[in-house]
Amino acid sequence: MVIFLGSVRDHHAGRPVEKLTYSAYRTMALEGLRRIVTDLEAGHENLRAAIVHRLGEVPVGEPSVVIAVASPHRAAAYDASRTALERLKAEIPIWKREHYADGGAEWREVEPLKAEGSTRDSVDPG
Amino acid sequence: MVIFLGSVRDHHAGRPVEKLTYSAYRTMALEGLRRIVTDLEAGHENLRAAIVHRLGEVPVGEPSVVIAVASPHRAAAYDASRTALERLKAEIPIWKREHYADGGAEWREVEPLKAEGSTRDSVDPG
Amino acid sequence: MKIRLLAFATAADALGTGETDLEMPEGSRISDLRSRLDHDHPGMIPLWPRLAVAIDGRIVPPDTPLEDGAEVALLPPVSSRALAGGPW
Amino acid sequence: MKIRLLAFATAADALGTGETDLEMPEGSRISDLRSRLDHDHPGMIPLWPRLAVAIDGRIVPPDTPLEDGAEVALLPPVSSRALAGGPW
Repeated sequence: MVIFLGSVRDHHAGRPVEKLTYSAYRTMALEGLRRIVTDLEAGHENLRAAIVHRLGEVPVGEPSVVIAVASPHRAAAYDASRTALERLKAEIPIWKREHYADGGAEWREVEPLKAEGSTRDSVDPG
Repeated sequence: MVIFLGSVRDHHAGRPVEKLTYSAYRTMALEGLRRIVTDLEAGHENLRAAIVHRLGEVPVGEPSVVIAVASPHRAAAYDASRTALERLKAEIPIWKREHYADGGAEWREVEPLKAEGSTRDSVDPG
Repeated sequence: MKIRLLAFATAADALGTGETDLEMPEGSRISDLRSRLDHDHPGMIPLWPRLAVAIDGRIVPPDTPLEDGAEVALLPPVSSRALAGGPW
Repeated sequence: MKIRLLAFATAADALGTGETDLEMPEGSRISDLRSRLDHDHPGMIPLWPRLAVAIDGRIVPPDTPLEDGAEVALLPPVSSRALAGGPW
Protein backbone atom coordinates (compact mmCIF):
# COMPACT_ATOMS: atom_id res chain seq x y z
CA MET A 1 0.00 0.00 0.00
CA VAL A 2 1.26 3.44 -0.94
CA ILE A 3 0.01 6.40 1.03
CA PHE A 4 0.62 9.97 -0.07
CA LEU A 5 0.24 12.73 2.51
CA GLY A 6 0.33 16.29 1.18
CA SER A 7 1.01 18.79 3.93
CA VAL A 8 0.83 22.55 4.05
CA ARG A 9 4.26 24.14 3.69
CA ASP A 10 5.39 27.03 5.83
CA HIS A 11 6.49 29.32 3.01
CA HIS A 12 5.79 30.24 -0.60
CA ALA A 13 8.40 32.00 -2.73
CA GLY A 14 10.21 33.03 0.42
CA ARG A 15 7.11 34.44 2.10
CA PRO A 16 6.16 32.79 5.41
CA VAL A 17 2.76 31.11 5.23
CA GLU A 18 0.58 30.68 8.32
CA LYS A 19 -2.29 28.63 6.97
CA LEU A 20 -4.22 27.76 3.84
CA THR A 21 -7.89 27.84 3.20
CA TYR A 22 -9.21 25.42 0.61
CA SER A 23 -12.47 26.04 -1.18
CA ALA A 24 -14.13 23.67 -3.62
CA TYR A 25 -16.95 23.26 -6.08
CA ARG A 26 -18.03 20.37 -3.93
CA THR A 27 -20.33 18.36 -6.17
CA MET A 28 -17.95 18.55 -9.13
CA ALA A 29 -14.90 17.89 -6.96
CA LEU A 30 -16.44 14.81 -5.38
CA GLU A 31 -17.58 13.50 -8.72
CA GLY A 32 -14.06 14.09 -10.09
CA LEU A 33 -12.41 12.29 -7.20
CA ARG A 34 -14.75 9.33 -7.64
CA ARG A 35 -13.94 9.28 -11.34
CA ILE A 36 -10.20 9.16 -10.61
CA VAL A 37 -10.68 6.29 -8.15
CA THR A 38 -12.88 4.40 -10.59
CA ASP A 39 -10.37 4.82 -13.41
CA LEU A 40 -7.48 3.63 -11.25
CA GLU A 41 -9.36 0.63 -9.94
CA ALA A 42 -10.44 -0.30 -13.46
CA GLY A 43 -6.81 -0.09 -14.61
CA HIS A 44 -5.40 -2.78 -12.33
CA GLU A 45 -6.97 -5.91 -10.96
CA ASN A 46 -7.34 -5.92 -7.18
CA LEU A 47 -6.20 -2.32 -6.87
CA ARG A 48 -8.14 -0.18 -4.41
CA ALA A 49 -7.78 3.57 -4.03
CA ALA A 50 -9.08 6.29 -1.75
CA ILE A 51 -8.57 10.05 -1.91
CA VAL A 52 -9.39 12.58 0.78
CA HIS A 53 -8.93 16.35 0.49
CA ARG A 54 -9.58 18.68 3.39
CA LEU A 55 -11.48 21.90 2.81
CA GLY A 56 -11.54 25.11 4.80
CA GLU A 57 -8.67 26.17 6.99
CA VAL A 58 -5.59 23.97 7.27
CA PRO A 59 -2.69 25.16 9.44
CA VAL A 60 0.90 24.88 8.30
CA GLY A 61 2.32 21.40 8.83
CA GLU A 62 -1.00 19.57 8.71
CA PRO A 63 -1.90 17.28 5.83
CA SER A 64 -4.51 18.53 3.41
CA VAL A 65 -4.55 15.56 1.07
CA VAL A 66 -4.32 11.82 1.60
CA ILE A 67 -4.17 9.32 -1.25
CA ALA A 68 -4.10 5.64 -0.31
CA VAL A 69 -3.61 2.91 -2.90
CA ALA A 70 -3.52 -0.79 -2.09
CA SER A 71 -2.40 -3.30 -4.67
CA PRO A 72 -0.70 -6.68 -4.66
CA HIS A 73 1.69 -5.16 -7.21
CA ARG A 74 3.89 -2.45 -5.84
CA ALA A 75 4.65 -0.80 -9.17
CA ALA A 76 0.92 -0.46 -9.81
CA ALA A 77 0.42 1.05 -6.36
CA TYR A 78 3.13 3.67 -6.87
CA ASP A 79 1.95 4.51 -10.38
CA ALA A 80 -1.68 4.80 -9.34
CA SER A 81 -0.77 7.00 -6.39
CA ARG A 82 1.14 9.41 -8.60
CA THR A 83 -1.52 9.41 -11.27
CA ALA A 84 -4.15 10.19 -8.66
CA LEU A 85 -2.09 13.09 -7.36
CA GLU A 86 -1.39 14.58 -10.80
CA ARG A 87 -5.01 14.26 -11.87
CA LEU A 88 -6.25 15.66 -8.58
CA LYS A 89 -4.10 18.73 -9.11
CA ALA A 90 -5.17 19.22 -12.71
CA GLU A 91 -8.83 18.22 -12.80
CA ILE A 92 -10.38 18.78 -9.43
CA PRO A 93 -11.99 22.17 -8.70
CA ILE A 94 -10.35 22.91 -5.37
CA TRP A 95 -8.66 26.25 -4.80
CA LYS A 96 -6.26 27.29 -2.13
CA ARG A 97 -5.72 30.65 -0.55
CA GLU A 98 -2.43 31.26 1.21
CA HIS A 99 -2.50 33.37 4.32
CA TYR A 100 0.88 34.94 4.99
CA ALA A 101 2.48 35.73 8.30
CA ASP A 102 2.62 39.40 7.22
CA GLY A 103 -1.17 39.53 7.03
CA GLY A 104 -1.71 39.23 3.28
CA ALA A 105 -3.57 36.44 1.52
CA GLU A 106 -3.59 35.25 -2.07
CA TRP A 107 -5.32 32.62 -4.18
CA ARG A 108 -2.79 30.33 -5.78
CA GLU A 109 -4.09 29.93 -9.31
CA VAL A 110 -1.60 28.48 -11.67
CA GLU A 111 -3.06 26.15 -14.24
CA PRO A 112 -6.39 26.54 -15.97
CA LEU A 113 -8.60 23.70 -14.82
CA LYS A 114 -8.42 20.60 -17.02
CA ALA A 115 -11.43 18.73 -18.19
CA GLU A 116 -11.66 15.13 -17.01
CA GLY A 117 -9.01 12.71 -18.15
CA SER A 118 -6.42 15.50 -18.13
CA THR A 119 -5.64 15.00 -21.80
CA ARG A 120 -8.02 17.63 -23.15
CA ASP A 121 -6.93 21.17 -22.55
CA SER A 122 -9.16 23.33 -20.48
CA VAL A 123 -11.63 25.39 -22.38
CA ASP A 124 -10.98 29.09 -22.64
CA PRO A 125 -14.36 30.74 -22.78
CA GLY A 126 -12.70 34.02 -23.86
CA MET B 1 5.15 12.52 2.29
CA VAL B 2 4.96 9.09 0.66
CA ILE B 3 4.46 6.07 2.89
CA PHE B 4 4.83 2.53 1.62
CA LEU B 5 3.29 -0.28 3.65
CA GLY B 6 4.19 -3.80 2.60
CA SER B 7 1.76 -6.34 3.99
CA VAL B 8 1.79 -10.09 4.11
CA ARG B 9 -0.33 -11.67 1.41
CA ASP B 10 -2.63 -14.58 2.05
CA HIS B 11 -1.40 -16.80 -0.75
CA HIS B 12 1.63 -17.66 -2.83
CA ALA B 13 1.33 -19.38 -6.18
CA GLY B 14 -2.19 -20.43 -5.29
CA ARG B 15 -1.19 -21.91 -1.94
CA PRO B 16 -2.88 -20.32 1.09
CA VAL B 17 -0.37 -18.65 3.42
CA GLU B 18 -1.02 -18.29 7.15
CA LYS B 19 1.93 -16.24 8.28
CA LEU B 20 5.52 -15.35 7.46
CA THR B 21 8.57 -15.46 9.64
CA TYR B 22 11.33 -13.03 8.79
CA SER B 23 14.88 -13.65 9.83
CA ALA B 24 17.78 -11.25 9.34
CA TYR B 25 21.50 -10.84 9.62
CA ARG B 26 20.72 -8.00 11.96
CA THR B 27 23.92 -5.96 12.05
CA MET B 28 24.35 -6.07 8.29
CA ALA B 29 20.66 -5.42 7.66
CA LEU B 30 20.61 -2.38 9.94
CA GLU B 31 23.77 -1.00 8.41
CA GLY B 32 22.29 -1.56 4.95
CA LEU B 33 19.06 0.21 5.82
CA ARG B 34 21.02 3.16 7.25
CA ARG B 35 23.07 3.29 4.07
CA ILE B 36 19.92 3.42 1.92
CA VAL B 37 18.49 6.23 4.04
CA THR B 38 21.78 8.16 3.94
CA ASP B 39 22.02 7.81 0.16
CA LEU B 40 18.45 9.00 -0.37
CA GLU B 41 18.81 11.97 1.96
CA ALA B 42 22.08 12.94 0.27
CA GLY B 43 20.36 12.80 -3.11
CA HIS B 44 17.71 15.46 -2.46
CA GLU B 45 17.81 18.55 -0.32
CA ASN B 46 15.39 18.47 2.60
CA LEU B 47 14.38 14.89 1.94
CA ARG B 48 14.04 12.67 4.99
CA ALA B 49 13.52 8.93 4.94
CA ALA B 50 12.83 6.16 7.42
CA ILE B 51 12.59 2.40 6.87
CA VAL B 52 11.28 -0.18 9.30
CA HIS B 53 11.16 -3.93 8.69
CA ARG B 54 9.57 -6.33 11.15
CA LEU B 55 11.34 -9.57 12.01
CA GLY B 56 9.98 -12.80 13.40
CA GLU B 57 6.41 -13.87 12.89
CA VAL B 58 4.02 -11.64 10.94
CA PRO B 59 0.46 -12.83 10.38
CA VAL B 60 -1.26 -12.50 7.02
CA GLY B 61 -2.63 -9.00 6.45
CA GLU B 62 -0.23 -7.21 8.76
CA PRO B 63 2.43 -4.88 7.41
CA SER B 64 5.99 -6.14 7.56
CA VAL B 65 7.69 -3.12 5.99
CA VAL B 66 7.13 0.62 6.28
CA ILE B 67 9.04 3.16 4.22
CA ALA B 68 8.30 6.82 4.89
CA VAL B 69 9.79 9.60 2.77
CA ALA B 70 9.12 13.29 3.34
CA SER B 71 10.15 15.86 0.78
CA PRO B 72 8.91 19.25 -0.37
CA HIS B 73 9.05 17.80 -3.89
CA ARG B 74 6.54 15.09 -4.53
CA ALA B 75 8.41 13.51 -7.43
CA ALA B 76 11.49 13.15 -5.23
CA ALA B 77 9.40 11.58 -2.48
CA TYR B 78 7.88 8.98 -4.82
CA ASP B 79 11.20 8.20 -6.47
CA ALA B 80 13.02 7.86 -3.17
CA SER B 81 10.29 5.62 -1.77
CA ARG B 82 10.54 3.28 -4.71
CA THR B 83 14.32 3.27 -4.71
CA ALA B 84 14.31 2.44 -1.02
CA LEU B 85 11.94 -0.47 -1.64
CA GLU B 86 13.90 -1.90 -4.58
CA ARG B 87 17.21 -1.60 -2.75
CA LEU B 88 15.74 -3.07 0.41
CA LYS B 89 14.63 -6.11 -1.53
CA ALA B 90 17.94 -6.55 -3.33
CA GLU B 91 20.57 -5.58 -0.76
CA ILE B 92 19.24 -6.22 2.71
CA PRO B 93 19.86 -9.64 4.27
CA ILE B 94 16.36 -10.41 5.45
CA TRP B 95 14.78 -13.73 4.57
CA LYS B 96 11.19 -14.81 4.72
CA ARG B 97 9.71 -18.18 5.38
CA GLU B 98 6.15 -18.79 4.28
CA HIS B 99 3.99 -20.96 6.48
CA TYR B 100 1.15 -22.51 4.52
CA ALA B 101 -2.31 -23.33 5.70
CA ASP B 102 -1.66 -26.99 4.77
CA GLY B 103 1.16 -27.16 7.33
CA GLY B 104 4.21 -26.80 5.09
CA ALA B 105 6.75 -23.99 5.20
CA GLU B 106 9.31 -22.73 2.70
CA TRP B 107 12.00 -20.10 2.52
CA ARG B 108 11.36 -17.73 -0.36
CA GLU B 109 14.78 -17.31 -1.94
CA VAL B 110 14.69 -15.78 -5.34
CA GLU B 111 17.53 -13.41 -6.06
CA PRO B 112 21.12 -13.83 -4.91
CA LEU B 113 21.85 -11.03 -2.47
CA LYS B 114 23.27 -7.92 -4.09
CA ALA B 115 26.23 -6.03 -2.74
CA GLU B 116 25.53 -2.46 -1.64
CA GLY B 117 24.46 0.02 -4.28
CA SER B 118 22.64 -2.72 -6.18
CA THR B 119 24.72 -2.12 -9.31
CA ARG B 120 27.31 -4.81 -8.65
CA ASP B 121 26.11 -8.33 -9.08
CA SER B 122 26.21 -10.57 -6.08
CA VAL B 123 29.32 -12.63 -5.70
CA ASP B 124 29.08 -16.30 -6.41
CA PRO B 125 31.57 -18.02 -4.12
CA GLY B 126 31.19 -21.25 -6.10
CA MET C 1 -34.84 31.97 -17.91
CA LYS C 2 -33.11 31.70 -14.61
CA ILE C 3 -29.65 30.29 -14.03
CA ARG C 4 -27.75 29.61 -10.87
CA LEU C 5 -24.26 31.15 -11.02
CA LEU C 6 -21.44 29.76 -8.89
CA ALA C 7 -18.06 31.46 -8.66
CA PHE C 8 -14.90 30.39 -6.84
CA ALA C 9 -11.65 31.88 -5.63
CA THR C 10 -10.73 35.04 -7.62
CA ALA C 11 -13.96 34.85 -9.62
CA ALA C 12 -15.95 34.92 -6.38
CA ASP C 13 -13.87 37.87 -5.20
CA ALA C 14 -14.51 39.75 -8.46
CA LEU C 15 -18.27 39.11 -8.33
CA GLY C 16 -18.52 39.82 -4.63
CA THR C 17 -20.36 36.52 -4.14
CA GLY C 18 -19.86 32.82 -4.63
CA GLU C 19 -23.46 32.04 -5.51
CA THR C 20 -26.29 33.99 -7.08
CA ASP C 21 -29.34 33.57 -9.30
CA LEU C 22 -29.48 35.46 -12.59
CA GLU C 23 -32.32 36.11 -15.02
CA MET C 24 -31.05 35.77 -18.60
CA PRO C 25 -32.88 36.26 -21.91
CA GLU C 26 -34.00 33.13 -23.71
CA GLY C 27 -31.34 31.86 -26.11
CA SER C 28 -28.43 33.27 -24.10
CA ARG C 29 -25.05 31.65 -24.32
CA ILE C 30 -22.06 31.69 -21.98
CA SER C 31 -20.66 34.54 -24.07
CA ASP C 32 -23.76 36.60 -23.22
CA LEU C 33 -23.36 35.84 -19.55
CA ARG C 34 -19.76 36.93 -19.83
CA SER C 35 -20.72 40.31 -21.37
CA ARG C 36 -23.21 40.92 -18.64
CA LEU C 37 -20.81 40.02 -15.83
CA ASP C 38 -18.04 42.15 -17.36
CA HIS C 39 -20.42 45.10 -17.47
CA ASP C 40 -21.62 44.72 -13.89
CA HIS C 41 -18.30 43.54 -12.43
CA PRO C 42 -15.32 44.87 -14.41
CA GLY C 43 -13.00 42.93 -12.09
CA MET C 44 -14.08 39.86 -14.06
CA ILE C 45 -12.59 41.11 -17.34
CA PRO C 46 -8.95 40.05 -16.76
CA LEU C 47 -9.97 36.66 -15.40
CA TRP C 48 -11.65 35.13 -18.46
CA PRO C 49 -8.58 34.06 -20.42
CA ARG C 50 -7.80 31.56 -17.70
CA LEU C 51 -11.29 30.66 -16.48
CA ALA C 52 -12.99 27.38 -17.20
CA VAL C 53 -16.79 27.38 -17.23
CA ALA C 54 -18.84 24.38 -16.22
CA ILE C 55 -22.53 23.79 -16.75
CA ASP C 56 -24.02 21.31 -14.31
CA GLY C 57 -20.56 20.09 -13.39
CA ARG C 58 -19.09 19.64 -16.90
CA ILE C 59 -16.55 22.00 -18.43
CA VAL C 60 -18.04 23.36 -21.66
CA PRO C 61 -16.98 25.53 -24.64
CA PRO C 62 -17.54 29.31 -24.53
CA ASP C 63 -20.48 29.45 -26.93
CA THR C 64 -22.52 26.81 -25.16
CA PRO C 65 -26.19 27.79 -24.85
CA LEU C 66 -27.65 28.26 -21.38
CA GLU C 67 -30.77 26.53 -20.29
CA ASP C 68 -33.33 27.37 -17.67
CA GLY C 69 -32.30 26.05 -14.30
CA ALA C 70 -28.68 25.42 -15.30
CA GLU C 71 -25.95 25.64 -12.70
CA VAL C 72 -23.14 27.65 -14.29
CA ALA C 73 -19.79 27.66 -12.48
CA LEU C 74 -16.84 29.98 -13.04
CA LEU C 75 -13.67 28.00 -12.31
CA PRO C 76 -10.37 29.84 -11.96
CA PRO C 77 -7.08 28.02 -12.46
CA VAL C 78 -6.10 25.43 -9.89
CA SER C 79 -2.69 25.22 -8.39
CA SER C 80 -1.20 22.26 -10.21
CA ARG C 81 1.93 23.73 -11.68
CA ALA C 82 3.06 25.53 -8.55
CA LEU C 83 2.76 22.20 -6.87
CA ALA C 84 4.63 20.23 -9.48
CA GLY C 85 7.94 21.11 -7.95
CA GLY C 86 6.70 22.50 -4.81
CA PRO C 87 4.37 23.22 -2.02
CA TRP C 88 1.05 21.79 -1.19
CA MET D 1 42.53 -19.53 13.82
CA LYS D 2 38.97 -19.32 14.94
CA ILE D 3 36.12 -17.87 12.90
CA ARG D 4 32.52 -17.22 13.77
CA LEU D 5 30.18 -18.73 11.18
CA LEU D 6 26.68 -17.35 10.69
CA ALA D 7 24.15 -18.98 8.41
CA PHE D 8 20.63 -17.94 7.48
CA ALA D 9 17.48 -19.41 5.99
CA THR D 10 18.24 -22.51 3.86
CA ALA D 11 21.94 -22.32 4.76
CA ALA D 12 21.05 -22.47 8.46
CA ASP D 13 18.75 -25.40 7.74
CA ALA D 14 21.52 -27.25 5.86
CA LEU D 15 24.07 -26.67 8.64
CA GLY D 16 21.58 -27.41 11.39
CA THR D 17 22.55 -24.18 13.12
CA GLY D 18 22.55 -20.44 12.52
CA GLU D 19 25.70 -19.69 14.45
CA THR D 20 28.81 -21.66 15.32
CA ASP D 21 32.54 -21.22 15.93
CA LEU D 22 34.99 -23.07 13.68
CA GLU D 23 38.68 -23.70 13.98
CA MET D 24 40.35 -23.30 10.56
CA PRO D 25 44.00 -23.77 9.52
CA GLU D 26 46.05 -20.59 9.11
CA GLY D 27 45.90 -19.29 5.55
CA SER D 28 42.41 -20.67 4.90
CA ARG D 29 40.18 -18.99 2.37
CA ILE D 30 36.43 -19.05 1.89
CA SER D 31 36.93 -21.85 -0.64
CA ASP D 32 38.52 -23.98 2.11
CA LEU D 33 35.62 -23.26 4.42
CA ARG D 34 33.28 -24.31 1.66
CA SER D 35 35.07 -27.66 1.18
CA ARG D 36 34.87 -28.35 4.87
CA LEU D 37 31.20 -27.48 5.15
CA ASP D 38 30.32 -29.54 2.06
CA HIS D 39 32.11 -32.54 3.62
CA ASP D 40 30.40 -32.21 6.99
CA HIS D 41 27.00 -31.02 5.67
CA PRO D 42 26.32 -32.27 2.14
CA GLY D 43 23.05 -30.35 2.17
CA MET D 44 25.20 -27.27 1.61
CA ILE D 45 26.48 -28.43 -1.79
CA PRO D 46 23.52 -27.34 -3.94
CA LEU D 47 23.26 -23.99 -2.19
CA TRP D 48 26.61 -22.42 -3.12
CA PRO D 49 25.84 -21.29 -6.66
CA ARG D 50 23.35 -18.82 -5.23
CA LEU D 51 24.93 -18.00 -1.89
CA ALA D 52 26.65 -14.73 -1.12
CA VAL D 53 29.33 -14.75 1.57
CA ALA D 54 30.05 -11.79 3.80
CA ILE D 55 33.02 -11.26 6.06
CA ASP D 56 32.31 -8.84 8.89
CA GLY D 57 29.21 -7.57 7.12
CA ARG D 58 30.67 -7.07 3.62
CA ILE D 59 29.97 -9.35 0.68
CA VAL D 60 33.34 -10.68 -0.58
CA PRO D 61 34.71 -12.78 -3.48
CA PRO D 62 35.04 -16.57 -3.09
CA ASP D 63 38.83 -16.68 -2.71
CA THR D 64 38.98 -14.11 0.08
CA PRO D 65 41.36 -15.15 2.89
CA LEU D 66 39.89 -15.70 6.33
CA GLU D 67 41.33 -14.01 9.38
CA ASP D 68 41.27 -14.95 13.01
CA GLY D 69 38.15 -13.66 14.70
CA ALA D 70 36.32 -12.98 11.41
CA GLU D 71 32.54 -13.21 11.30
CA VAL D 72 31.70 -15.17 8.15
CA ALA D 73 28.06 -15.15 7.03
CA LEU D 74 26.39 -17.43 4.50
CA LEU D 75 23.64 -15.43 2.81
CA PRO D 76 21.06 -17.23 0.67
CA PRO D 77 19.11 -15.38 -1.98
CA VAL D 78 16.59 -12.82 -0.84
CA SER D 79 13.11 -12.57 -2.21
CA SER D 80 13.35 -9.57 -4.48
CA ARG D 81 12.23 -11.00 -7.79
CA ALA D 82 9.21 -12.83 -6.46
CA LEU D 83 8.22 -9.51 -5.00
CA ALA D 84 8.78 -7.50 -8.13
CA GLY D 85 5.41 -8.36 -9.45
CA GLY D 86 4.01 -9.78 -6.39
CA PRO D 87 3.65 -10.59 -2.79
CA TRP D 88 5.44 -9.25 0.19
